[in-house]
This record gives sequence, structure tokens and C-alpha cells, in this order.
Amino acid sequence: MVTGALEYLWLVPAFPLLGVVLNGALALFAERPLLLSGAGAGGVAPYRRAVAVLAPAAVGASFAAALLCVASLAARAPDDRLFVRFLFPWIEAGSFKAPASLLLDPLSAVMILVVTGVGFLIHVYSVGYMSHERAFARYFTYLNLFTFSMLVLVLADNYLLMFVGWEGVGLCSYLLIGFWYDRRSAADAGKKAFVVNRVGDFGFLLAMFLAFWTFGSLTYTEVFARAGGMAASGTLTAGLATTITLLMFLGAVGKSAQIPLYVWLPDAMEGPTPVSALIHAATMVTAGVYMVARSGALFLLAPATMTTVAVVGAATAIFAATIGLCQTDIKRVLAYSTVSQLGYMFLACGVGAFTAGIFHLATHAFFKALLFLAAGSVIHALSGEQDLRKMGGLKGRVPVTFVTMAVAALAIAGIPGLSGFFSKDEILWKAFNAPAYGPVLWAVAAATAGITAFYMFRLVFLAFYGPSRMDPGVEKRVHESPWTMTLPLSALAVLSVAGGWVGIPAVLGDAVGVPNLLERWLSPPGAVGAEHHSAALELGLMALSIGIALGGIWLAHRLYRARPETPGAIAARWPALYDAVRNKYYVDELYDRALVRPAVRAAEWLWQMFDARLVDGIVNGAAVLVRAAGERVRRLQGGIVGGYAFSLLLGAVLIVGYIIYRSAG
Amino acid sequence: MTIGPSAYLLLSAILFGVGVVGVVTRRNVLIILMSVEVMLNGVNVAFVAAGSYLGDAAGGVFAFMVITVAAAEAAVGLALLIALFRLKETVDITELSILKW
Amino acid sequence: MTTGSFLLDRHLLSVLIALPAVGAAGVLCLPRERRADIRNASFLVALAEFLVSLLVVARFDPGTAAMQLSESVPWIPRYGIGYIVGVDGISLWLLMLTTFITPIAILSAFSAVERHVKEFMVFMLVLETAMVGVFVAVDLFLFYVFWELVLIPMYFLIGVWGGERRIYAAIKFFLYTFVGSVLMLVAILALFFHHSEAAGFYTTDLMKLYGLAIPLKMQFWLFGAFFLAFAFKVPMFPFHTWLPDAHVEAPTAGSVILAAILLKMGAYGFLRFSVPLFPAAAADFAPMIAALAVVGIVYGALVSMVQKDIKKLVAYSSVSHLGFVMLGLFAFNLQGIEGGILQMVNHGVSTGALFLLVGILYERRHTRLISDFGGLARVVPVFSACFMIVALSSIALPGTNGFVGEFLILLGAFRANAWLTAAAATGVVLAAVYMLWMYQRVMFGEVTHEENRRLPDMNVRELACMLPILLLVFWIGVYPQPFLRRMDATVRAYVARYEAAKQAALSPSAPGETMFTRYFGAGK
Amino acid sequence: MEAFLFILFGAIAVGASIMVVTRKHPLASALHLILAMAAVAALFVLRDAHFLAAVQMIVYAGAVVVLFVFVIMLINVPEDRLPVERITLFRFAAVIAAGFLVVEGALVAGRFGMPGGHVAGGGTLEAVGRALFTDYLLAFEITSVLLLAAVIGAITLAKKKI
Repeated sequence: MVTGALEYLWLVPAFPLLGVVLNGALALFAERPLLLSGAGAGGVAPYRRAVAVLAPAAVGASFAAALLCVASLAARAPDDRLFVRFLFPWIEAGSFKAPASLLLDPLSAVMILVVTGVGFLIHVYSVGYMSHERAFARYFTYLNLFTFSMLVLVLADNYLLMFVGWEGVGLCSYLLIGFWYDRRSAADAGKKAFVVNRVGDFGFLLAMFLAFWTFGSLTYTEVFARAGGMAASGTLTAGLATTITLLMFLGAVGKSAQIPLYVWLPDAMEGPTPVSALIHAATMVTAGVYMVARSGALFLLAPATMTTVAVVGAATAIFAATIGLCQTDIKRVLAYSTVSQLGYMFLACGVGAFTAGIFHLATHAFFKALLFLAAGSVIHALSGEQDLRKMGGLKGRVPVTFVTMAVAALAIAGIPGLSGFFSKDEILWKAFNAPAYGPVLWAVAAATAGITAFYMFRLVFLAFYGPSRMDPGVEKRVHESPWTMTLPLSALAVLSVAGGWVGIPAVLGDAVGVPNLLERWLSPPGAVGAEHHSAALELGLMALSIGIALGGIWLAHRLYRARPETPGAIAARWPALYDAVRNKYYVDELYDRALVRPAVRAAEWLWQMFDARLVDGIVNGAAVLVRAAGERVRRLQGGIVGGYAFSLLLGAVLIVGYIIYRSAG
Repeated sequence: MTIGPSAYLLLSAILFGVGVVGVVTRRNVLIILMSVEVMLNGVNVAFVAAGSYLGDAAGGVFAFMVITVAAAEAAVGLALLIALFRLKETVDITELSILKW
Repeated sequence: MTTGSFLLDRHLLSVLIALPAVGAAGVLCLPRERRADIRNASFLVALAEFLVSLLVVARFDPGTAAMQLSESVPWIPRYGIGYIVGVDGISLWLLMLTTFITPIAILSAFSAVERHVKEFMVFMLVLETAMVGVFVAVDLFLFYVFWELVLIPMYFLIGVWGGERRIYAAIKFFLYTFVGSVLMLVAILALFFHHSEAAGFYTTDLMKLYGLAIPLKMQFWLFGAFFLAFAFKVPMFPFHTWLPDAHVEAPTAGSVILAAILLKMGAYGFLRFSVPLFPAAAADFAPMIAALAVVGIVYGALVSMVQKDIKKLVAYSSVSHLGFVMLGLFAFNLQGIEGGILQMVNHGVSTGALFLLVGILYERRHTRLISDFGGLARVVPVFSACFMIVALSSIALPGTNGFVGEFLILLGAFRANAWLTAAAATGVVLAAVYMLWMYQRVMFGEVTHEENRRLPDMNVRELACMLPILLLVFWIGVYPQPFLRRMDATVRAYVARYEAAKQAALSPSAPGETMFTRYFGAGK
Repeated sequence: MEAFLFILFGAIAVGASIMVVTRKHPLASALHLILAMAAVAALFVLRDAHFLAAVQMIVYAGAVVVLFVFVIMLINVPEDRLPVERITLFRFAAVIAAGFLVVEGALVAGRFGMPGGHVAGGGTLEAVGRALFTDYLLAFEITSVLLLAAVIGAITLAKKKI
């Protein structure tokens, strides 16, 4: 029934693109005149209803198409699950060929389902959340464009086309972070995101150049096939492979906000909350993980890179988690949590557990999107208040939001049975078995898990429990969100719970008779179940990590429920440490002082000194010289006839003298 | 003692040189013009001497032409002088520098 | 067969050269007061030129590397000077760029130029003739004539219709380029006489000169002379300082033409003359030129970042972009050169559009200082959307034209010199910084100046200027194949010929010989 | 005999020329100029160029110098308003340079030896006349045009109101 669906794979990105065109047209022709005329958003203009239907429908249709395609792919034999659809030639120059063609394999199948699925829910949510927004159509144009770019990113069959999506999502991120461009901080954040991402792209670009001149192609299948062959024959040295993969990883670090390029992500919270959920939690920021997983065959050839990936991932995980401890802005807590969780995914990739990385990517997409959307719901209920210190006691006022958020918090904390538990535990276990620094990596990751549980429940307790600390004006207007928002919340809550069941680790799954579906789906045929260490060790570590997570929750309860005065006391006791954490370890300030300002100053200097003084100085100096010489020479031409006559005489003397000299000699 | 062409040519050079000194050093326009006549005379001596020693009439013809030119030059030069004198009330060539840029 | 179709069939390129000049003569006959007619007539002439030039693309055969649509008429036969014109894959798109941009530039000047409309339009049309001539000339002498002819109208465009310091800028522009031109003339003469000594007859036919084997030392000096001429024009760092002044002072249409086409003449000169004529010297100079190009990329980007005047910012960004072009051309491989040529077109389109947009702002507010704007996105949404697209094209976002060119350039250059390319790629990051920062300060935030609150958005004429450009931005970005395909054969043959000539010239030299011993060591 | 006359008239010519150049008042110069012309005319006679000697006297002494004197009288610059001549470094250099020119002329002159045998009659009336109206006819005619131009020029320039 569905076998023919693959031929229509192009529809998956095409639907959102259509949405871009239609919504863009509406934004241009229906919304712009309204906004320019200064009419308020009060009256519901008919075009808004059209947008509210069109935009989610485009992504929904895309999701449906994706489902059909994936089903069709699944119907194929496991070793035949690779579908490439050539659309049109894009850039061709000599031996270089980068076509626009789409590739669907198990990995991209997972990705498109996550992107379109979560994307659809967030589109629906946005209809409610942005209902008071004036630039409604513009928002959805950007959001559709983002979905399109993300789909191009994951469906590309070569690195260059992936780069198109890669930069495309970066652009949408820029546009959406700066959506409220009237606010200076929003515009700044957008620019920062784009520029920091570009630093990563710089690495990605160089990686592509090096890869092309090494392998003669940028198409995944060809690159991986040739890489394997070349490594076997020794023409691909470890150094070369390491360089290529490290440069790629630089790109991933930029996009996925890892140390040292994570600084843009917390600022990106200036954007509307659904944007944070979609772009800065569920999809775009995971593009780096996807890229590393996609290039797994290459990365495995470069052990040094793998170690780097793992170390960077682990370091980012714990570093960002500690910053998350003291943030007071609800979205910023979640942002640092995202950075931290992305670190987990890289840790997984770095230890060779790409499947675990992708697994966590998917579950994280569910629960982190849910967290953001729930936070958005809270913010919506509080008329835009984002400060945790001005919340409290919301449990009964926004029940659906509370329940869903609690589910998500439990999931991210790693409570057994929820999705986060399975994916995180998989990573921990794989990290423990890593070829290098296994136990150290495990310890760091486990500690991070504890911190994560702590700050997530700190958030939950501060927002939903205790006495209300809301402004009275705000408190009066607290209301549960409309169904367009709560419905996606509920759907994501279900996914946050159940999403992990596709990847139940073998040690548990075997007991209850559920296979690790995801691993089977993603792994090349025959690779499953190759390794089996001690089941007892695995179970023991699992129990330990559960204990750590529970400990984190208990600590949060103790500090923020039982004795709300303790955090202040702790802060007062170690002010330096507290300030450092609160100020995000001053990394932004460091970058500003060490990179941004010197660059601007150097540029000023170059311009003023080099251009204006040196080069123009030489040029104008030459002009002045000519003019001065002219002044001198001019005096000879001063109209004094005697002078002219004398020159004539002198000339005659010299010429005759020369003739005599010549004829004599 | 016979007089060869070189003697005439030497005389010619001396006359020319004296004329040149006048043209270059004097400030009185009238005297400059007369010095020019002296130079032309020196040239004429050379032409005539050369023509006569070589038995070629061309020397004479050239001297004739030079005299004609000298007459024309004197006429135009003096006319200019009068015009300038009317304008500036001077015959000092150093003050005639209106062509100066 | 009618005369018209005969001309179009047999003398298409000559028609292209002559049409604007004839049009200029026609415009000259119009009475001075009928300014609307003068404007319309000039625009129609330029538009007709563009439509005729489409025939060139239609007739162009992508399968061959040879000069196409050639015409050859002896001009001064005694010295072998001929009127020889033709197009190949290198000049085709530059020619098209010229005919594409000129009508847009003329259209943009409809309201901006109020004084001496007739003279302005005549100069624009004469300029077009000269530019078309530069790109189709296949005879050195003819090329030189057109090359110099370009200077004159441009000098007046800057000097008469420019800003406050227009005289300074015009003279600076003229002198800079003229110094180069004079050196080039000397080199052309040296080449000319060398050919007559070697081959026994005079000629300035480029195709014949290509076959000439030039001694290494002579190549060095001639390449140097040509290098200066073209480097001034490109402009390469550190010969670029005329550019910001010229751009800032020039009227909008002049800036557009200057950026879009005149700068390309320099890069085109390298491609058409310097490298094929002096392959060995080109090979030896290549690392130095590539290094200068990279310095230009980074330098231009850094200096752009701190500009306060939008137009100056765009001007410095041109230095950066042209650095990319040069880097690509001197990679001497297919990707680099095709990327370089495409990037020339891209830069013409994008930077031309940026100047148009700045001009639109200037017409409304009579200032170009970034600090005088802010929050425009709310006031003039269509304008800011156009600006955004063009800015993104300028910073080479995939999907826009800039990316295809820049990617191919860097890809090609990476093979020639990986480290330099890595340095050049930082320009990609810096481009995002200066463009977006400027965009943010102009478009985002609150409206900071009351007089900006009532700015009118783009009108129909301005949209008509921008739409073709936007179309091209996306076309080249999404489907560049029609453009690349027509370069392919020419560039392939070009690279092959370069390699062969380089081998032939350098093979007798001893191994381990450096550039300096080769050119300055004791000659045999 | 010829040598004596040559030296005599040559010395007069040079001496008178020096006087022309060095006199303060132009009238004195003009009178010395007549003397120099006459001496040169005598030298022409010495070289058998009688016609040219006559022309020299008639045209130069009779016309040109008279014209000079006329002009001197006409503008009549008072003695005290004549330009003051100073000896400057520049003038000194000019004299030196002129001296070099003379030396060079002497060097050139020294190269000419006596042609083989004295051929006379180069400057006679008949020879000059024949040459003028045959070989140099065009030049002669152009001379007349030159004179016409000079006449017109002189009149135009000297007119009070142009």
C-alpha cells in the first residue's frame, strides 16, 4: 500500500515551502498594510484565520507524508533501507557535483518524524500562543521556512545540501530570535546567534573542502564508502581523518551550542517561546548531533576526534548544568538545560554510541519541547512574566500545564519508565564502556544527571508550589491556556512518557520481552547485540544513576520546599562562587573583552591608520610632491623672458656640445 | 696669409655669441631686439662666407632670406613693443610677465 | 533578408556595442527641457540593449571553448590592428551583467538625477558602449581603446553628479586607474614589438598573441605592468583606497555601475590577458596575489565593520568580495575560476542592489549615516525585506547567488592553498558580522529619529529596479547550472592551456629555482 | 690685403656689436648697430657678395635701424626710467654659457679647411638672382607672404584701438 510513497518524498519539504509562499504572500499583501496603517491586533482579520489554518496544516501534511514515506521505507528489507531521490542538479563544476537530491534512510527517517511531528505540535501551539501578536503571518512564514530548512538539512544526500539547510535554519533562528526586533536585546541576540553559528560554519566549510579533495565527492554514500576503502589502504591517514572530522565537529559545536560556542543559545531565549521550543530545544540545535551521527563512519576513523567529542560533550553537560542552577529566568534555566542535554548527545556520539545519541535526541525533543511549551504556557498565563522569583503557587491555577510540566521534569530527571530515563541511561552505560576515560565520563555524566534533576525540580517547586510571589495585577489575570496550547502539551506529555519505549535497553527489554526497536532500526544489519558486558554491572550503574536523580529531586525539595531560606544562606556563604555561577562564569564578558572589542579596535585602527594615513598618505603624498615640484618648476616659467632665453642658450650649448663630442669621438 | 672659411665662421660665432649675451642679459626690450639683429648678422656672415667659398649661390639666397626675416621680425617686434608700452609704460622685460601662470 | 535581421545575425556584438552609442546620439538630439522623454528614451535604449543581448545567450554554444559570434575587420592593417570582437564562456556573463545592470541603473536615476539630465543619460549610454566593448574586444588595441573610454564618462558621472567631495573623488578615481592604464599601454607596446620581432609581422589580435612564447624575464615585467593596471581597477588590497571615496561621492547609478561592472573589468583583465599571455609569471605571482586577495578579504571585512556611512561600508565590502574573486581566479582550477566568474556576476548583482537600496534611503533622507536610522523595519517593511535578501546574498547564504560563487571559489582555492583558504573563510564569518550589524542598526530597534517615522516605502519604479535583481539572486542560488554550464568548456580549455603553457615555459628551468633567481639571477 | 681688411672689419663688427649689447641708452645701441651692419657689409664685399652688401646696408641700416630709432623716439623713455641693469649671478652665468657657445662655434669653425681652389662668385648678383628665381622660387614667394603677414601684424599691433 505504502511502497509507492517514497517517490513522493519531495513532498515532505515541499509542503512547508508551500506554507512559506502562501503565508509570505499573506504577510506581504494582507498583514503589511494593516500594520502600517497602525490598526490594532484587536479585530480578528480574516487573513489571520487563514494563516492559523495554513501554517500548521502545511507541517501536518508534511508529517503525514513523512509517516507514509517512513512506513514505506520500513516495508523494505533491512539492508535495503536507503532511498535516494534526485531532484535537479545544483552546483556542478568539473568533477565537483552537488545535486539537490533527497536521501531517506533510518537515521533521516527518525529525524523527519521528530521534526515534522514536534514541529506540527508547536505550530498548533503557536496559533494560541501568538494570538495577540500583530505580525502573525510573518511569524508563521518564518516558522514554516524553518521547518523547510530543517527538512532539507536532514533529508540531504550530500554535505553541501545539508549545509543549505544548516544555514537556512540558522537564518530562521536569526529571524525568529529577533522577531521582536524593536527590542534591542532581541536583535542583538539574533545577530549573536547567527555570527556564532557562522564561526561553526567556517569549520564545516573547511571540512567540506578537505573532504571533497580527499574523497572526490560530498555525497554521503560515496564519502563513507571511499573513506572506508582509503583507510583500509592507508591513503587516508589518521591525521587527515582527524582534521576533517574535527572541522566538522567545529560546525556541530556552533550549531549545537557546545563549549566554547554555546554562548548564543541562552540569549536566543529572546525569541517567542514556541520558537525556543522548536528551534532551540527540539530540532535545530540537534542538527550538530545529527551531523556527527550521520558522519559516524568518518568519525570512527578518527579516534582522537571521538575523544574530543566525548570530552567536549561531557564538559558542556556539567558546565551548563551548573549555570542552570542559579538562573532565575524560567526560559534561561531551560536553555542551559538544553545545552547540557546536547552535551549528553555529543558524549554519546563521542563514545561511538550514535544510536544512543539519536535516541536521546528524540526523547529530548519530546520532553524539552514540552518543558518549553509548558513554560510558555506559564508565561502566557502570567501575561509575559518570566522571572521564577515572581511565580509560585500556580499548581492549581494552571492544572494541565502543571501536570505536563511535571511529567517532562520527571522525564528529564531520568525517572524510570519515562523516556528520558532510557535514553540517558543508555548514554551513561555506553560512556562507562568508552575506550578512553570511560569511568570518568560516566561520573561526569552521572553528576550532571543529579544536577539536572535538582535544577528542574527547583524550577517546578519555584513555579508551581509555595506561596504566590506574583504581582497582584498579574495574579488577577492568571488563566489556563486555550486548547490550541494545552492539546500539544498533552500530546508531548504522552510522547515524553512513551517515547522511550522504542529504545528499551536489552538488559531490561529482554526481561519483559520488548526488543530495542530503535537500535534495530538505526543500526546496520547484523551489528545489533554484538557486545554484551556484565548485565549485573549495567543494572548496578542504572540503579546508581536512579539514586543520583532521586537525590537531586530530594535536594531540590529540601532547599526550595522544606527550607526556602537555605539557598539564600548558601549564596551568602560563598558569594564569589555564587556570583560566578549566576553570571554564567563571565564567559560572555570574556569573549567580549578578548575577541569582540579587540577586533573592533583593530578594525578602527586599520581603517584610520592604514587606509587613511598610509595608503592614502602615499597617494596624496605623491600628489603633494608633484604639486610641490610643479611650484618649483613653475618659477622657471615665471614669465621672465631672460629665463626662457637662458634655457634656450643652455640647451643650444649642450646640444652643440653633444654633437661636437659625438663627431669627435 | 690667406683667410679661410674658418676665420669667417669664427667671426660669425663671436657675433652670434655677443648677440646672445645681449638677448639673455639685458632688460631693455629694445636692446634685446637689437641683439637679435646682431645674432642674425652673425649668421649671415657664416652663410655668405660658406656660399662664397663653396661657389654656391644658396649661401647668398639664405642670407637674403634671413635679412627679409630680420626685417619682418623687427617690424612685428617693435609693433609689439609699442603695444606693450602703451599697456605697461615700461620697456623692462622683467615686468612683462603677464603670461605667467 | 532585411537589414535588421542581417545585423542581428551577422553583427550581433557590433550591434550591442553600437546600440547605446547610437541611442546616446539620439538622446543628445532631444530638447533639454523634455526630461521625462530623455529619461524614458534612455531607459528604452538600455532595455533594448538587454533584450538584444539575450540573443547572445540564445546563440551561445556551450560546447566549445572558442570565441563565438566573432567578427573581424581590419582596422589599421599596417600595424595588424583589427576590430575583432567575440564572446566566450568567460566574457558571456560579464557582458550579460553589463546589459542587465545598466537599464536598472538608469531607471534608478529617474528621480535621483535632477540636474543636467540629458548629459547624465548620454554619459550612461556611452559608458555602456564602452563597457560592452571591453568585454567583447578580442584585440588588445581595441580593448585598450574601450578600457580608456570607460574612464571618461565615469569621471564625469562622479565629478558632476557626485556628492560634496566629488572633485577629489573623481580625480582620485581617474588618476589611480590612469596610472595603471599607462603602465598597461607600455606593456601592450612591448608585447606588440616583441611579437613583430618573434613572428615577423605586427598584430594585436589576442588569439595570435596567445600563441607567443615570451621569455621569462619579459613575462615578469609585462605581467607586473598588467598586474598594476588591473589591480588598481579590481581593486586589490592595497590599491583600493580610491574605491570608498569614489563610491561615496558617486551618484547612486554611478556607484551601481562602478561596483557592478567597472570593478569586474580588472578581474576580467587578469583572466583574459595577464594569465594566458604570461602563464609562467602568473604561476609565480599566484601565491602573492592569492595572499593579497586574502588580506583584502579580511581587511575589507574588518574595515567595513567600523564604518559609519552605509555606502562606505558597502564599498569596503566590495574590497572583500573582490578578494574572493581574485582568490578564485588565481587558484587556476576549474572550480576556482568558474566560482570567480560567477562571483563577479553575483557581486555585480548583490552589491549593485545594495547601492540601489542605499540610494533609495539617501533620496528620502539625504543622509547615509547608520546612526541617522534605526527601526526602519517597522516603517518600510518591503524595503527592509529587500534589503535583508540582498544582504543575505552578500554574506553568501546558501540558496542565494553569493553562496554558489563563494563556495566554488573556496573549494578551488583550497586545493591551491589550504591555509590561505582557511584564512579567507574567516571572511565568511566577518561578512555576517558587518552586514548584520549594519542591518540591525538601520532596521531594527525602535524608530530613533522622528523624521524616519513617515518614510514612504519603495514605490513601483524602485520595485521594478529590485525585482529582477531578487529574481537573479534566487535563480543563481537555487539553479546555477545554466550559468555554470556555459562557462564550462571555456574554463576547461583555459585551465588546460594555462597548465600546458606554464609547463612549456618553466620546464627548462632548473629544479629548486625560485622566482627571484629565475627573474633576477644572472641571465644566460 | 684680404687678411688685413678681414681683421679690420671683423674687429669693427665685433666691437660695435659689443657696444650694441652694452650701451645703457637704446639710441646709442642703435647707432652702434649701424656701424656693425656696415662692417658686416664690408665683409660681404670682401667675399664678392656685392649685392648682399647692398641689401644689407639698404634693408638693415636704411630700414630696420631707422625703424628702431623711430620707435625709440616715439616711446621716448626718459633716462631715469630706463631699466636698471644689475650684474647678477644669472647674468654672469649667461655670459659664461654664451662663451661656451662661442668656443663650440670656434671648434666647429676650426674643422673647415680651405676648399680645393678659390671659387668665387657664390654671392654675386647674377648667381643669387638666378638661384632665387629658379631653385628657391617657392621660398622667395613665401618670403613675400611673410612680409605681408609682418606688415599686417605690425599695423594691427601698433594701432591704438584694436
